[in-house]
Amino acid sequence: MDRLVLRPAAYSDLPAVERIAGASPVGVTSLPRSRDKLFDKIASSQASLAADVSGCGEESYFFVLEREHDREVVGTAAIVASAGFSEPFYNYRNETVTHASRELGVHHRVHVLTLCHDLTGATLLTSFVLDPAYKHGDYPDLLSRARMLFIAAHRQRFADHVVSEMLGLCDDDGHAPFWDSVGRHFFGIDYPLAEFYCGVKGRSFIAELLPQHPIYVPLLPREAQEAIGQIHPFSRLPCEILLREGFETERYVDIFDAGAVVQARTEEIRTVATHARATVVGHPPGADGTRYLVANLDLPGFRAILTDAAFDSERGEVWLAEADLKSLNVTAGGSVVLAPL
Amino acid sequence: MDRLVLRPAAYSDLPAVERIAGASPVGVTSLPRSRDKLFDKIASSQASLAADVSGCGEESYFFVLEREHDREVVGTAAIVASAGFSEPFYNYRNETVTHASRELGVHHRVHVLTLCHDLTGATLLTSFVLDPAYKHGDYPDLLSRARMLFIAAHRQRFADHVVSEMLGLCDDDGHAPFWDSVGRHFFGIDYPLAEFYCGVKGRSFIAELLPQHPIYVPLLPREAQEAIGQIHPFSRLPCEILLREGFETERYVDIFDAGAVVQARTEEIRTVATHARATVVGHPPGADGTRYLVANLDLPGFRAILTDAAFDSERGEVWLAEADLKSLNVTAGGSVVLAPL
Amino acid sequence: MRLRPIAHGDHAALIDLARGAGIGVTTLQPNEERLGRRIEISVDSFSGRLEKAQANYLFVLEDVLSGHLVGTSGIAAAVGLDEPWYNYRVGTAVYCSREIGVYRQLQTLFLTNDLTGTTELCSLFLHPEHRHGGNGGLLSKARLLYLAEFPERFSAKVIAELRGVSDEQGRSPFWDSLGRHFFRMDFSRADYLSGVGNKSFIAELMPQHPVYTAFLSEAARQAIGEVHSSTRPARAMLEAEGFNYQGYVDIFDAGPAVECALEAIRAVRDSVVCESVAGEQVEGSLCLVSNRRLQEFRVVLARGGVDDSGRFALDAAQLDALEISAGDSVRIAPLQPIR
Amino acid sequence: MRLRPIAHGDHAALIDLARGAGIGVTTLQPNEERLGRRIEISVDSFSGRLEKAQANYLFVLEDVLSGHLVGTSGIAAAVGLDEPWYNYRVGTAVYCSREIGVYRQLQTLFLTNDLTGTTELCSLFLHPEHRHGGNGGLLSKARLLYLAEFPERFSAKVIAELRGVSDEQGRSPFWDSLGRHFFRMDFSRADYLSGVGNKSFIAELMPQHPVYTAFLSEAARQAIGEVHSSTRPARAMLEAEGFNYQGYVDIFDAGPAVECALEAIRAVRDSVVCESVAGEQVEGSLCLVSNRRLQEFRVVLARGGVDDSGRFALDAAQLDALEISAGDSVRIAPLQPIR
Repeated sequence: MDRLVLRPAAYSDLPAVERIAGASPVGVTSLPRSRDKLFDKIASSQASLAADVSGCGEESYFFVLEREHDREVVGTAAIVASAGFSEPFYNYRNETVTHASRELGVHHRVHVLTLCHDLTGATLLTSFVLDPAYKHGDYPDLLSRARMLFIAAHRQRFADHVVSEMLGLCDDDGHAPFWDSVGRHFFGIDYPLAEFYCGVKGRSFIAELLPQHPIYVPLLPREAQEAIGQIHPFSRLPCEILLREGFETERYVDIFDAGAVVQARTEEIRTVATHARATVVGHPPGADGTRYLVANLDLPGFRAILTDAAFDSERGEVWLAEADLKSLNVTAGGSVVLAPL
Repeated sequence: MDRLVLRPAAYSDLPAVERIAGASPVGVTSLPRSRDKLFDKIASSQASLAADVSGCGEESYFFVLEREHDREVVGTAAIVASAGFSEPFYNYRNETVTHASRELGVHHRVHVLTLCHDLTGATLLTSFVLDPAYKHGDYPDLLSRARMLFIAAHRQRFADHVVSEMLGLCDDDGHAPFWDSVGRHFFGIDYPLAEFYCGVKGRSFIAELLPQHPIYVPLLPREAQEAIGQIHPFSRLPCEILLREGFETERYVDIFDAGAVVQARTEEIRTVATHARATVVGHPPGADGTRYLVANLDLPGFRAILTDAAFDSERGEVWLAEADLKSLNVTAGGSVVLAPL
Repeated sequence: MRLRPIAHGDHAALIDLARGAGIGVTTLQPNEERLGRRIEISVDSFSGRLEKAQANYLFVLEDVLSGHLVGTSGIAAAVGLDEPWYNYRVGTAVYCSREIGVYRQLQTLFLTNDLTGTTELCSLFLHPEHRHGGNGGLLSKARLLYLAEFPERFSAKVIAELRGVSDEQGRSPFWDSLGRHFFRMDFSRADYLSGVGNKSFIAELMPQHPVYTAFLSEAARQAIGEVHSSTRPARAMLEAEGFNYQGYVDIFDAGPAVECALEAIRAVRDSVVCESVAGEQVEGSLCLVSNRRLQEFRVVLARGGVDDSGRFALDAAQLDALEISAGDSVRIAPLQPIR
Repeated sequence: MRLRPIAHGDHAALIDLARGAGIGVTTLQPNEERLGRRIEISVDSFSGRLEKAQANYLFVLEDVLSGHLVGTSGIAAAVGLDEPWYNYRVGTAVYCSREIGVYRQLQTLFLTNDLTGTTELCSLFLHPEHRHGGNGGLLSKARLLYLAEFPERFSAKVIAELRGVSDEQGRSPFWDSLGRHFFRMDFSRADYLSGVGNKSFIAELMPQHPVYTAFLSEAARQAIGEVHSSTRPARAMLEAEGFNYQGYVDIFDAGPAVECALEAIRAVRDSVVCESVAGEQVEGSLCLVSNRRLQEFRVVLARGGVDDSGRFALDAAQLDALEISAGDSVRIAPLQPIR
C-alpha cells in the first residue's frame, strides 16, 4: 500500500493543483479553473498558517495529499475558517409551512425554500478532490478527516459549527435541473457560467440576483423538485465520510444546484469528539496496533497520516514506527493528535 | 416535611383546579378561568389515559399534586401529546438576517421575528402552577419532572421534541409591552382579552389575525424589544427547572407576549436520559438512600413521589419504604421508573 | 325592457336565472337560501337599512311586456369592510448585477387587500336568449346612473372584476398552475366557496409570500390580467366607460379588476338631469333614462336628445315603465360614449 | 428666458447652479466629475447616440439677455433598465376574524420595481432669485413639449418623484423611523449615494420583507405620500397637468411618485402645431412655444393665440430665442390648463 501524507499546499504544488482542478466538475467552485485564483488560494493558506490567530476570521487552509515515495499530489482538501467572512454565506433553508383551514377540513404542508444566511460564520470544508485510484480503502478518510484533526488541534481557529456543500445534480453538458428551473430566471445565464463567476468573481453578484421571496417547491417542475437535496456522484464519497462523522443533511441546500449542505456542531464531529493528544514513543517497525489517523501539532509544517499505532490513553502515549515519525516530522517525546479510524 | 403525590386529575378535583386557575395570571391560557373548559381538560385527560395509544395524537394528560395527609390539591401540571394537533402551533422564530454591502463597507445583522409552525407536533408541557407554600425545596421538581418520568415510561405516546411556553412580561394591569406594540395592531384588543379568547375559543382566529410578514425588531419601541424572550416572575421557577433539564431557550418566542418558548429533544431531557426501570424491593422505613423521583407504570393510576431510595442499577432493583409503596400503589416485586433528583 | 331593483317576489325567477349562469359568476350561485338572503340584502340596501359595509344592490332587467326577468346586475357599496377582499397585485422585480452584466425583470404576484373599501360592479348576468339589441348595455350601464344619482352611498373608486381565462370544461390554467397546489381542490369548488361568501379560507390556504410568475406555466402567465373570451365585450364596454386595468387580478383565475374614479365614469360624467315631456321619439342617439328615485329606481332605453328647452321626450310606454308622469325630472346619459 | 438642451460649454455654470440645490435634489449633486458626465450623457441623448435605457435629457433655463443659466429640468427616458429602480408601494392588509369580531386595516410598504421602464421628469431646479413670473412653469412644462414632439423616444407612462417631508436640518421623519435602522447612516448620506447613481446598495441593505407602517413613528406615517412644503407648488402644477399619486413613494423619504400616461399629459394633449408669423403680441393667454427641433430644441413663453388662419404671432426677440424664422413651424401649448 502506498503511504500518503496530508500537508499544507506549497507554491510548488500549483501545477498539480491546476491539473486536479481541471478534472473536477464545474460545481466545485472552491477549485476554480484559474491559475491566479489557485495561486491566491495557496498564498492565503500560507499566510493563515503563519498568522497568530486567536479567533476565526478570514483564514483558509489548503491541503494536498502527497504520495510519499514519488511526491506526487493525488488529492486536495481545504478548510475556510469562517464561511461568508466578508459577505453573507447564502443557502436555501429547506422548510415546510402548514396551510390549514379548519372550516374546510384542509391541513397540508407546503415545502418552501427560503434564502438564509444561517450558516454564515461556520467553518467550511471545501475542495475535497481525490485521484480515483485512491478512492478505495482508508485514503478518503485520511484526506477528509485529517482536516477534523487539524480543527481539533487548533480549535480556537475555528467556529462552533462546521458545514460542507455537496455538489448537486448536474449532467455532463452542465445542465443542472434545479438551476434551469430556478436560478436561470434570476441570473439569466447557464449554470456553468454562474459557477465560473462564483469561483473567480466576488460573491456580491449573488446578493444582487438571488430571489428575495421564498420559492414554493410545488410550483417547480418535477426534475427540479427531485434535485433538491440530491448529491452528485462526484460528492458521494466525501458526503458518506461526513455523514459517518455525524454531519446532518436535510436542513439546507445549495443556492445554485440545490445539493445538500451538511452541517455539524464542531464538538460533535466524531473525529473531534474522539481525538486525543499523546506523547510519541518510537518503536521498531512491525509491531501490531490499531488503525489511527495521526497528525503533528505544527501549523506550517502540519502533517497527517494513517497508520497502525498503539495508544495508551491512561499514560497519554502513542507508539509509532520510525517511518511514521519521519512522515510526521516529529521525534520521540514530541506531541501528536490522533483519532481512531 | 409534607408528603406530596402527583396523580392524574379526577373530576372531583374540579373545585380545587378552578381555585388554582383563578389565582394564575391571564397569560396561563392552558388553565382558563372557565369551569366548562377545565372540566373538558379533565375529561380529555381521563380519556387519554384510558385509550390504547401507539403514536402521539390529540391526547392530553392533566395532573394534580396532592398533599397526602389531607388530600389537598396544591399544584397542577399537564402534558399535551402533540402541540397543534388540529391546528398549527404558532410561534415567532427569533432570527437575524445579515444586511451587508461590500461597496459601502456595511455589514450588520438585523433582528426579525418570523411567524412559524416549526414546533407543531412537539409534545407540550403546560399548566405548571404550584401553591407558593411549596415553591422551596424539591417540590417544584416533583411537579415538573414527574411529567418527564411519565413521558419516559410511556415514550411511544410522545413526540421526539418537547416544548414549553414561558409566560412573558406583563404588568398587574394586564399590559404586556410586546403585545401593546405588536399584537394590538393586528388584533385590536387588549392582551387579557386576547389571552382569554385563546383559552376559551378555538385558535383559528389566531391564524386570521397574526402578521404574515416578519416583524423587524429594530422598529419596535424599546420596551417591546426588551420584552422579547423575557420571562414573567410567575414562570421563573418552572423555567429554571426546565433549563436544568437541558431545555434550550433563545430560538422561539410566544406570539402574544414574546415570552421564551423552551425546547429540548425528548431523549436529551435529563430526567428522560437518566431514568431507569427497576423492580421494587420493600424495606423498613429509616434506611438511608439518595433522593429520587419515583413513579409507577400505571396510566389511569399513575403516581409519582419524591423519596430517598437505594437503587442497584446492576440488579435493576430499588429499595423503597412501605410508605412509598403505599403512595405509589405498588407492591414489592412490581416495577417503577425512577430518576435521580 | 327596464331595469329595476330586485323585489322579494322575484325569488323563484332569480333561481331560474341563476341556474343558467355557470361557475364563472361567483356572486350568483344557484342556491335557494343564499339567493333569498341576497334579495333581502338588496331590499335592505335600497331602503337604507344597511351600513355601507353590508349594502349590496341588486338590479334586474325585466321584460315589461311579459314581466319575465332576463338578467341581473349589482353594486356592492364597499367591498372588504366585512371580511378581507383579496387580489393579487402584479408587480415587477428587477434583478441586476453590473459586475456580471445581468439584468432581469421578473413578474411577481403579491397577495393584497388594496381594493378594500371600493365599490364593486358585480353580478352581471344576461340570459343567453336576450343577448342582443341594447339589452347588455342597458343591464350593465343603467346601474351607473344609480351611482351618478346617489354617490354618497358609494366610494370614490369603483371596480369591476372580470371573469378570467378558462376552457370549455371550466378549467383555469392559472388555477391549475398556482391555486391548486395550495388548495388541493378543483377551481370550480374554490370558486363556489368564495362565491358563497366564505373568504377566511383564502388567508389560511393561499401562499403568504409573493410568487414569481416565472414558476407558473406558460398558459397561466398568459392568463394574468386576461378575460374569458365571453367577457371581452364586457371589458371593452367598461373600458369605454373609463375603467382601466391597474395591475390587480383575481386570486383564482387571474382575471383583471378594472378601476375608475366614480366621478370619472363616462356615464356618470356625461349624464344630465332634465325634465321629461310626453312625445314621439325623435331622431337621436340611444339614451339611458332613469327616474332618479332612491328605492323605486327604474331605467329604460329611449332614442332621443335633450331639446333646446332642456326637455327629453318619452312615449307613454316609457313613462309607464319609469313609473313617472310627463314633467317629472329624469337623468339622461347617452348609451354609447360620444366621440 | 428660454429653455434649451444643456451644452458642453455649460459645465462651470451648472456647477455654480448645483451648489445652490440642496440635498433634496438627488440627481443634481454638486460634484464636478459627475456633472460633467451628466452633461455628456445629455448631449449624447439629444444626438441619439444613447439607447433609451441610458438616455437622460437635461435642459437649462437661460436668461437670453445675460446668457446666465438660472435653472435645470430633465427627462430620464426610461428608468430602471440599467439598474433597479426602487419604490415602496403603499398597500393595505386586512386582518379580520368573525369569530372574535375583529376587523383591522393595516398599511404596508412593499419594496417594488414596478415603475421600471417609465419616463421620469427629474432634476428640476430653479435658482431662488428667479422664482417669479412664468419661470417655474416654463422650466418645468417646456420639457413636456419635447415629450409631445418625440414620444417615440419615451415611454407610455411618465412619472415624477417629488421631494418628501424633511425639517430645516434635512432630517426626514420617515428615514429616521425606517431607513436609518437598516442603513445606519444619515439621510443626507444615503440620499447622496443614491443620487450619484449607486443603487445596488439599496437591495443589499433595505428590508426585504414588507413593513407594517403601524411600527413607524406617527411623523413617519404622516410623511408617506406627502411632499416637502417647498415642493407643494410643483405637486399642484403636475396634478394640474394630469399627474396622479398612485401609491408609490420614495424609499428614503416617502415622497410621492406621481404618474400620467404620456398622451394624457395636459400640455401634450392640448399642444398644437402651427405656423409662426412675425408680429406684435396680441391679447391672449401665456403659451409655451417650441421650435420642434430634436437637437436644437428651444422653448419660450409668448402671450397670444392661434389665429383663424392657424398661425401664431412671435416678435423678433422670440423668433431669435427660438432660432427660427417667421413661417417656420412651432408647437404651442397654453402654459396653464384652460377650464
